[in-house]
Amino acid sequence: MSIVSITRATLVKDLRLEWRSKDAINSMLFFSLLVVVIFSFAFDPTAEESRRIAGGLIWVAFLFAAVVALNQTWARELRNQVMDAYRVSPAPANGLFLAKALGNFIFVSVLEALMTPLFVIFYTLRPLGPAYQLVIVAGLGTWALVVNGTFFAAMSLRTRAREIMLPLLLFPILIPALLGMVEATTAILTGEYSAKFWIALLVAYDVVFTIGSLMLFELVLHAE
Amino acid sequence: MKRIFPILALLTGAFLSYALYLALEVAPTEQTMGDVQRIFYYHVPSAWTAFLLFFINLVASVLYLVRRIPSADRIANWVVIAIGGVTCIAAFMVKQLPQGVEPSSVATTGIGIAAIYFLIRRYFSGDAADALAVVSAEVGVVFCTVVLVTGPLWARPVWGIWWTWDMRLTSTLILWLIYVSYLFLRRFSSSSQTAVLAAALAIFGALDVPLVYFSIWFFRTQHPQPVIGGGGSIDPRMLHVLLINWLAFLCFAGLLCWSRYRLEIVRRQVEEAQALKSLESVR
Amino acid sequence: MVSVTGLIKQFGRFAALRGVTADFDAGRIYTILGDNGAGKTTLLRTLAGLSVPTRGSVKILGSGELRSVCHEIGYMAHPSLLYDELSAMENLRYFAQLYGESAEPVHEKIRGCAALIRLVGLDPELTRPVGQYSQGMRQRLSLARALINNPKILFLDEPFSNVDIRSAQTMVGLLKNLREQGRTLFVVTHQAALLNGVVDEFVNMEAGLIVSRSPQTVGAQQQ
Amino acid sequence: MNFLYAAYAATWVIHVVYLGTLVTRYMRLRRDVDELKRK
Repeated sequence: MSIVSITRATLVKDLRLEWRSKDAINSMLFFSLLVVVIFSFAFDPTAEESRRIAGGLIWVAFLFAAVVALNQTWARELRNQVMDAYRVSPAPANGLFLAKALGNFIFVSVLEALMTPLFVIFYTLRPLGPAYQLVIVAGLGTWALVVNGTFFAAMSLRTRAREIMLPLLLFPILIPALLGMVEATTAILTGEYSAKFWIALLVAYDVVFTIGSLMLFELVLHAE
Repeated sequence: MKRIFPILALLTGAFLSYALYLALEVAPTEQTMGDVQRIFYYHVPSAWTAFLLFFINLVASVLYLVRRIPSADRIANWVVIAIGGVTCIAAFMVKQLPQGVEPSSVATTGIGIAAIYFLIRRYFSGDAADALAVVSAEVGVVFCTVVLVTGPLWARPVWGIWWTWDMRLTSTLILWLIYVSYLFLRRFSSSSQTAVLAAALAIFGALDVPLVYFSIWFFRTQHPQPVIGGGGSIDPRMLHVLLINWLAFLCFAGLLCWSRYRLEIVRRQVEEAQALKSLESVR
Repeated sequence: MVSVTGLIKQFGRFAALRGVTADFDAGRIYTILGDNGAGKTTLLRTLAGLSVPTRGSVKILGSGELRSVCHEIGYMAHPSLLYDELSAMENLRYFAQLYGESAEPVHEKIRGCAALIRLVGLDPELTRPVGQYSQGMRQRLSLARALINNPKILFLDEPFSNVDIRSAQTMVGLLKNLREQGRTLFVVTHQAALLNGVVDEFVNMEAGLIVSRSPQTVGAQQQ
Repeated sequence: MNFLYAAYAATWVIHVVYLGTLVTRYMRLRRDVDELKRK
């Protein structure tokens, strides 16, 4: 009953559930579209200037959409108290965590895949620096967002004001990663300096908090 | 027990007044900044006290979690001893320490970390460690607020700006945000295992600190801005006043923590008594 | 089989359990009765290892470490603990995987789930999502889910509430067979009448304490 | 110059406000304990 098989089974089940009733993904896609449009209205710089602030803008928009998605992480488990069925079984808690984190990673990546071209269109962005690094930064950044998001979503289940607690807990801890994402993206877009350090920081952040989550998730899951 | 408290309160009050007098009158006026530099004697000791309190919160949280599993408890002891030992050895081995940092201070920090850990482990068992975590977080946030208020008040007259993404000030702000969210979690928690959740968040907060430090440090090298208080050596008389003030602040913080701790213990007893509708647990 | 000593469960100023000490033997059906807020559900969840007691200890099958015996525990509650969008078979196959790669190959496991579904009187081939089942059907499927790993102990929290009579009677019949097979069952319910003639012992709770235990000689019911 | 006094004053205002919350919490607690003792 290895973690890998449990994670795979849970992830497959989650994806099938998502595929069956696409209402979650559709509503989130439309929400992301709204976020991009609103951001484009709020900030309408000239092409030259846009490269400098686009990094911050894109990542805050992603963060906005991701938090709304992360709040839905455990919605299905809560609807019929299915979480108890998992907690009673001998399946390891980390299996559930990894499956949910990976599920969220896919979910948020799909949102980003929709939002990015829209940003490019609205801001006529053309990265001067090495564009392939943008994908690395996006992957690392999204994982940092998702691994902590899933952990704190589980933690906020145990509180009264569930929807507001997740961002309250997540954002302070996320600041270094957010700084890393924004600075790396700006570095690549403007091509003025290399994003190597920020990518290294994101890797360190991902490693530290993935290990931290795997060690502490069981305590949080069973903290009733 | 109750009689000592007023005496200590008076003593601390006297000590604080003496420290205030030193800061305002005795300490030499700084040439470039003038008298406004005296904010330094309140800004820096408050920051050190806040960081110490947050560290105590971390230790209490780790102890609360680790004590529940005997094997984890033993591992944690060895880890702390290792941290203490390595820091001492590194202090004297590492050739170029960051400027203005002597090996002796690094070594004492290493020993200090281990000492605090084992002291708290010795005197605060299970639930008491959790109460200590609440207390140190709350009082820590109060001192951190002082730092975040006095910082801009100092930066405005000297550099003409209210806020600067200076490394120390920014990491203090982020620590403040983390521990305010910690207090929110404790307040909104509807689970009977709040202590476990809070301890997990405290550990996440601690994991975050080094990352905050490195990200702000590199952020600074790319966007250079004035540094609060400046580095470089410091006039010995100023240092003397600074340490006196820090000691006074530590006594004051100790007093605050002690009374908040008493309050927390009695609050928990009252809660338990109300829950079990019986009196024998209220001392 | 199951023993608890000095169980206290405190939620801030309210205590759901205020010092419960009891022993339960194998092969019996215990029905836990009491009005709302008496702590029935909290006691059941604490026994099942879902809720950590503030003080006191729980021993199941002689072990205090509940995680090491949880493969012997089945849990069912008023909510269905099933995914509404999945069919009966998909639900059970997923939960069966949680109980691990037992030696038997995949098709064995599928037959196991199908047998369980038939046992509770449902059709395994039914592809309708569980969300469209009636409450009675859903509760029976939930009972099937609780039986997946052939557990020795079953915790049932309000299994019959707003369930049609026919489904309830099927479930009671099942519980009787399970008891015959030597399993221990704990049923929290308000409809004690349904279990007449089947229950071995009524456990009455009030304000977080067990106030009385009335063993039933099967057949002779005082109530 | 008044920034200096403003900073010192702000420090003590924050501490006094916190002490105030401690005192009010202690009073409320005293009342709860007396209530319990009476019951």
